[in-house]
Amino acid sequence: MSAAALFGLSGAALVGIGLYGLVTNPEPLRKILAFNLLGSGVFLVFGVVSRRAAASGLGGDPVPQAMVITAIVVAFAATAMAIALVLRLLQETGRSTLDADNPGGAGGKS
Amino acid sequence: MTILSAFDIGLVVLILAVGAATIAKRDAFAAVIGYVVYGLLLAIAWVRLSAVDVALTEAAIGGGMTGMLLLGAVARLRLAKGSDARPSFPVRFAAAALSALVAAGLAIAVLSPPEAIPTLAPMVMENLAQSGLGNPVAGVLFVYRALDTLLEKVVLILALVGVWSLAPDSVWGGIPGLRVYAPPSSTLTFLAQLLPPVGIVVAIYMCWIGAKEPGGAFQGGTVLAAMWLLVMIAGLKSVPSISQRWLRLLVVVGPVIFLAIGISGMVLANAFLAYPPGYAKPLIVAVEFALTLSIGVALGLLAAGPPERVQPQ
Amino acid sequence: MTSFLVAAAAFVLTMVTLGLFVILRRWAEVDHMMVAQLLGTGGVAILLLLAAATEAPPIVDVALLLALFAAFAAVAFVRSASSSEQEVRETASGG
Amino acid sequence: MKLAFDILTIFFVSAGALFFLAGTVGLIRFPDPLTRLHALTKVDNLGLGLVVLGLLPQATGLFGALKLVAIWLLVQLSGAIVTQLIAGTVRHHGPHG
Repeated sequence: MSAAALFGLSGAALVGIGLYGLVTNPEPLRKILAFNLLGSGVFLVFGVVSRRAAASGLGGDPVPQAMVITAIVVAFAATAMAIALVLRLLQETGRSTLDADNPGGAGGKS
Repeated sequence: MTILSAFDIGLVVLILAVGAATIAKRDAFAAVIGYVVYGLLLAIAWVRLSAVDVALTEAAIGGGMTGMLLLGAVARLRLAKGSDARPSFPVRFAAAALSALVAAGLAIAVLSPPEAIPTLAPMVMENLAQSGLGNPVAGVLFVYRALDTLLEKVVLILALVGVWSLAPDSVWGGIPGLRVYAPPSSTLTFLAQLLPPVGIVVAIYMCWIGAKEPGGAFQGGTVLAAMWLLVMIAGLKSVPSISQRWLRLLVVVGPVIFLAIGISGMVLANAFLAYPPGYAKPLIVAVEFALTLSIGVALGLLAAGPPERVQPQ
Repeated sequence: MTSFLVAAAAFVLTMVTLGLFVILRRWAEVDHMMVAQLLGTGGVAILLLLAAATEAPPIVDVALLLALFAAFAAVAFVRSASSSEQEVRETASGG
Repeated sequence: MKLAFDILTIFFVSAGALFFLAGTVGLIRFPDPLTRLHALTKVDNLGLGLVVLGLLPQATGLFGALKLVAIWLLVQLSGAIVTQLIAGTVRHHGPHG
């Protein structure tokens, strides 16, 4: 198995791990963390696409690489936004969960 | 080559273990520390995939900046009582099955490459000579797909506006609630005096070298952002209020110059975001320097969070 | 020479793996913060060895950024540990 | 000449690897956070220094060699300060905090 395929498989596994964490973890912060993990797995798969298409004198296709760089920066911006939302939720309700059975959360700590 | 494969296998196992630990840890602080380790290790993986530009970005953003952002949130969310209730076993089992299925599907896709591997690399290399750049990734970012890069800067600004608009009305235009280091610490002050000069040199170096070797505006900008945050956390410089004119000017200066050159390309080179022949490299380097500043300020402000108070403390 | 340098990189990676395993299994937060140090030295050594082994000098720049951001991450860890205590006090007095 | 350089590299890189081993043993065996921090920081920094020393003969040109030394200096200085910071947290929280 080539090195590229190895990293591609680990990317696939990371997507799986991230998805599991995203679904099962109740806390929003941990969901954000899991989502970042999932995203980096997808990036790794992209890296393999780039590595496979190595052209003359290049280690890989630069187009997917440039896309991954863009994606990493955008993922950071999205993470910052998501965290600001969670902190605002905390400020408004005193809670940091998205429980449906306790809606509104009219003030105070739960 | 077998030792190198052994190295790769070891690296992959380590990355997967740390990634799984990030999900499995009960304590949020430990989980985020795991994520920082994961980001730094991933940089090594990108090096092994011959994607040094990506490795630089991952080390800077995945390891450093995201960690700073998440740890700031962990410190605040500690006092909030989260629900300890994990989903019931059937739910977790279904989630695990679903995740395994998705991972397996991706793995099959990875292991069965198409007959003819689609690649744009020859086209990039063909056009790279015209731009005068030596780094193909920079060529893609600023020549081949310049529109993507421009729009990404717009996304950064939109995200910043989004974060700011989550502030309550009473503190709009105020000072971001960046957590500063609580007790005054001479050790941290020393670090915040020592590291930024080094960081600024590294940022300029990254930006300059980006034209011919791996590096560029993203990596340089992230280093600048980190150094700025370090100085603010140590309390050497106060966090500026977001209504400051110079701050907003710095955030937009990069995209504006990029856009101006893009529009002038319509006149001088017959296409939006095209460069006049012979001037491509100096123009791209100018855009990169302006973008480095803007990215640095925008990332720093994103990590600092929404405004929380009007008066300086 | 190449295989010696790669072997050295693999050895340091093994040491970093052992170190991470030990650190992340402990309970104390202080131990957790040491991972930044571990990667700041071990990760940099691995990257420098790989740069020399694969004769790809740009990898040295990755080592440079890794060193810089390992220090930055350590500051983030320490700040988080320090500010959470103060935070609890503030909310307690604020109601 | 090439051979002499290669022998230097093998010697110093091996010595550096040995120090990484020693640092890890210290991390596993030492009883409390402060001593573990001590083992990790000092020994690993020395290991990195030896690895850099060993790689100098393989460096491409003077600039490449200077960059290696600069990275080691950066790790050395920031590592020393960061260790102080972490150790300060130990004192603040107590050894188990």
